[in-house]
Amino acid sequence: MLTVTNLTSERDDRILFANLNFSLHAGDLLQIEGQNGSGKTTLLRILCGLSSHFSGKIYWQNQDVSQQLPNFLQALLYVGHHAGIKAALTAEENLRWMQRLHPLLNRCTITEALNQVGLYGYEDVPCYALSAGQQRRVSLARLYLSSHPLWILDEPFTAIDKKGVLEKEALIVKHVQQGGMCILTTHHDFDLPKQTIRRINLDQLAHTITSVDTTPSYLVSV
Amino acid sequence: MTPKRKQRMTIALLIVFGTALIVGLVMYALKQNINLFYSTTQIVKGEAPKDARIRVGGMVLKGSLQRDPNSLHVSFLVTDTAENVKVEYTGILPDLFREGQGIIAQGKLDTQGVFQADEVLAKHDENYMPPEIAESMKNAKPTTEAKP
Amino acid sequence: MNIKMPKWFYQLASPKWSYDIMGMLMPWFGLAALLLLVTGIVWGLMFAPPDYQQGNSYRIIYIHVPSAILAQSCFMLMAVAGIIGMVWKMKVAHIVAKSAAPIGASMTIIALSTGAIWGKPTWGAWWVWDARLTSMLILLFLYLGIIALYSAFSNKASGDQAASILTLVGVVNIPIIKYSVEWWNTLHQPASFTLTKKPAMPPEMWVPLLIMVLGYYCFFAYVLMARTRIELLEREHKSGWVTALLTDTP
Amino acid sequence: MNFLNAAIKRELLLALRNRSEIINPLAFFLLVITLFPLAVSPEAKVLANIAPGIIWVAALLATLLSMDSLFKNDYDDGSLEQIVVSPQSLALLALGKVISHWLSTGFLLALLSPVLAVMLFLPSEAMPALVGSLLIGTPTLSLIGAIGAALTVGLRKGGVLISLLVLPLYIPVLIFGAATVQAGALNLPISGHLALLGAMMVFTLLLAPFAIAAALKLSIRN
Repeated sequence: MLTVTNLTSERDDRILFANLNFSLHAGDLLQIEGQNGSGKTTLLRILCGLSSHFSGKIYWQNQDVSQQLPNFLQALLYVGHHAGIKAALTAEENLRWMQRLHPLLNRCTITEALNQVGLYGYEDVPCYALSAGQQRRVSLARLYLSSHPLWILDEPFTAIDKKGVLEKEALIVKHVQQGGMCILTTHHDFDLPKQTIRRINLDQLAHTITSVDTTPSYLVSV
Repeated sequence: MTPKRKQRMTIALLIVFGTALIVGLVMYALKQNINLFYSTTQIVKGEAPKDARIRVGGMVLKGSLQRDPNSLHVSFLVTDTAENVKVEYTGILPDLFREGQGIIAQGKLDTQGVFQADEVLAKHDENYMPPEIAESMKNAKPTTEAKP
Repeated sequence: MNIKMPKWFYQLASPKWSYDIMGMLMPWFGLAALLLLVTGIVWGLMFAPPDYQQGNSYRIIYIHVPSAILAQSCFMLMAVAGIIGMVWKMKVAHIVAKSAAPIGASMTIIALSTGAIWGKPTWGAWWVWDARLTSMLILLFLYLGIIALYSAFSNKASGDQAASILTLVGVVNIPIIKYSVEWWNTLHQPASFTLTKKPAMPPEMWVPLLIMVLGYYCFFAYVLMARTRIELLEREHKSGWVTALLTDTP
Repeated sequence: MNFLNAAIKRELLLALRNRSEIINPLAFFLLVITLFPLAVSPEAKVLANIAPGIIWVAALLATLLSMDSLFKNDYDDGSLEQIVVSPQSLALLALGKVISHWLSTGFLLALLSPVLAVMLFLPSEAMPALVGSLLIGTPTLSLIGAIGAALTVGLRKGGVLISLLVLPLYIPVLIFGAATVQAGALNLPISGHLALLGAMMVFTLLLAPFAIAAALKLSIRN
């Protein structure tokens, strides 16, 4: 479904990764690993069309993404570092706006989603009055609402307590088992069959690459 | 891809409609005299507002320049060859100011229909020529016009 | 948008090819500029007859008019380069636009200052808030804004695109600015040269002016290519052809 | 169009929750006008003469002042990213933001202007011209300003740069806006002036949303 060929990214004269190739099918989970500054976030942003610092091609359903951007964005749910949550609005107002933006946030009602993330009773509290963890939950309530086939999550478990992490992991596993795709940056181990989990370690990539011209294309093993 | 085509249609329609609106508004505006520039004929006819700072343009009529020997006060007639308007001004005139030359004066009309200028600018045109040619042309065509 | 262009157009997109082509053309433009400018300036300042009204002071026209023409042509060039860069993702076009901006700004400054020097004896004022002068001043501000925008982005490709957007917005606005200030106040004379009308000057006055304008264009092309080549080297410093170039030439 | 509506509503709601954004430009407008009688001359005749220009310059600067924050918050908290990764049109959202920005600045400035006109002894005949020119002229200012704001939103020191980019483009609006009020004060017809201001508004309304969207994408992908 999602295929990436010869993806190379260079930032401020430093090559983050080069000639990255992988493809992701329904029911696959892709974990991006690496140290801070290894380019994890950049890679996710490139995939979402949020960064132009790359060369190479990205295909969605065998078509170049740049040729059919609206189609691709229709299928994509992205949760980044910055959640896109307005502090002055309540949890419900925030999620209602998200639904406006993404028509596929339609799996359940907002109240149900807020219940799921443990924010029952906080619907009408402005987000600036919530703790960092609670704000993160508001943003992750989208996962419960979402029926997007492709999830791209950047460090989804930061600022969330242990119980919350377990719940989100279960949710991601369920999403993948139901035929969804998920790309995320985290070191957690997921309770999924081995063949459906792929890993890309950007540190290893960076070490094996000396120059763009000489390196043969690097294929990620299953 | 119907929604996409529909969106494109809407944008195209909006652009056509908007352009028509712009053209209409500009055409309407052009019909109004909005830069407060009046010819001497318009002023004589009384089309120019009193008490408003307006501009008058035209040629300085030959032989109409009168300088006050004790001050910088000058008066002259400005013409568009059909009608004349008297202009009064106190101050230093630009070098290019001379009889027969095109000028623009800014100021107000007083109750007697005399233009009280607070600024006189010599308008020099895009014609340049050597003095000999100008001389010969002047001899050939003795008019108020210095322009060949 | 996908419009098929002739082959040379795509070759232009290659930094190496354009670097080489410009290197070949540069000396010719430099020579032409030198010849034309020297001829024009000597002819215009020493041999052209004085004006019947303004005497010798009109001679500043030989500096003033070409720089004013160039200032505007340069902006148009930047807008066209911006469109090409945005539509066909051509890096070289952006680099040309970026290299042209400071030249255009300098030309505008020359036009404004020579205009002021000329204005004092003829109009009686160094500066008047007239249509032409004001719109040239605004053009200078636009140039400065574009140059500032280029340097504000640490990422050069982003700076290119941002400046292209601003250039296009500016170019759309220039007729409006001109129109608005024209209605607002007018003093400056109409254009000395138009394509449709015979020049309103005798040949012994306009021929040197024409030579000066052509000389300015050649000079502009020369400086533009020199600047573009340096910028190309800087941006491509890691690519093979620049390394080869630097190691080949002792 | 539904989306445009929702975007305007959301922005207005945000402005209402954060009232300083509404009050600051108005207070600035009032203060700048107050400076002139103190600095130039308290004489009624002098003030009446320069009032059209002063009020218009002050309105222009007040609009410019509020421009910096137009996209800044959305950029910082990730809201802009969410819009770019959504299938909704960025141009339409930008238009919505500009419309609500205008409602909370230019529109209110126009409503406030008669009070200032009285303070500056502007003849009462000029009131319709003043309010009318501000109502038709300030949307153009908001639209053009938004292009500058979008171009500089990702830059650390964008604030000063906006003025440099935007002020030259503001000049036609200023010329015709102030000329309308001057004509009104002299009891001359103002319909021609208003028609020109209207033409400029329609023109920017057609083109600016696309320029803003392109600039925003560029700033995000940088």
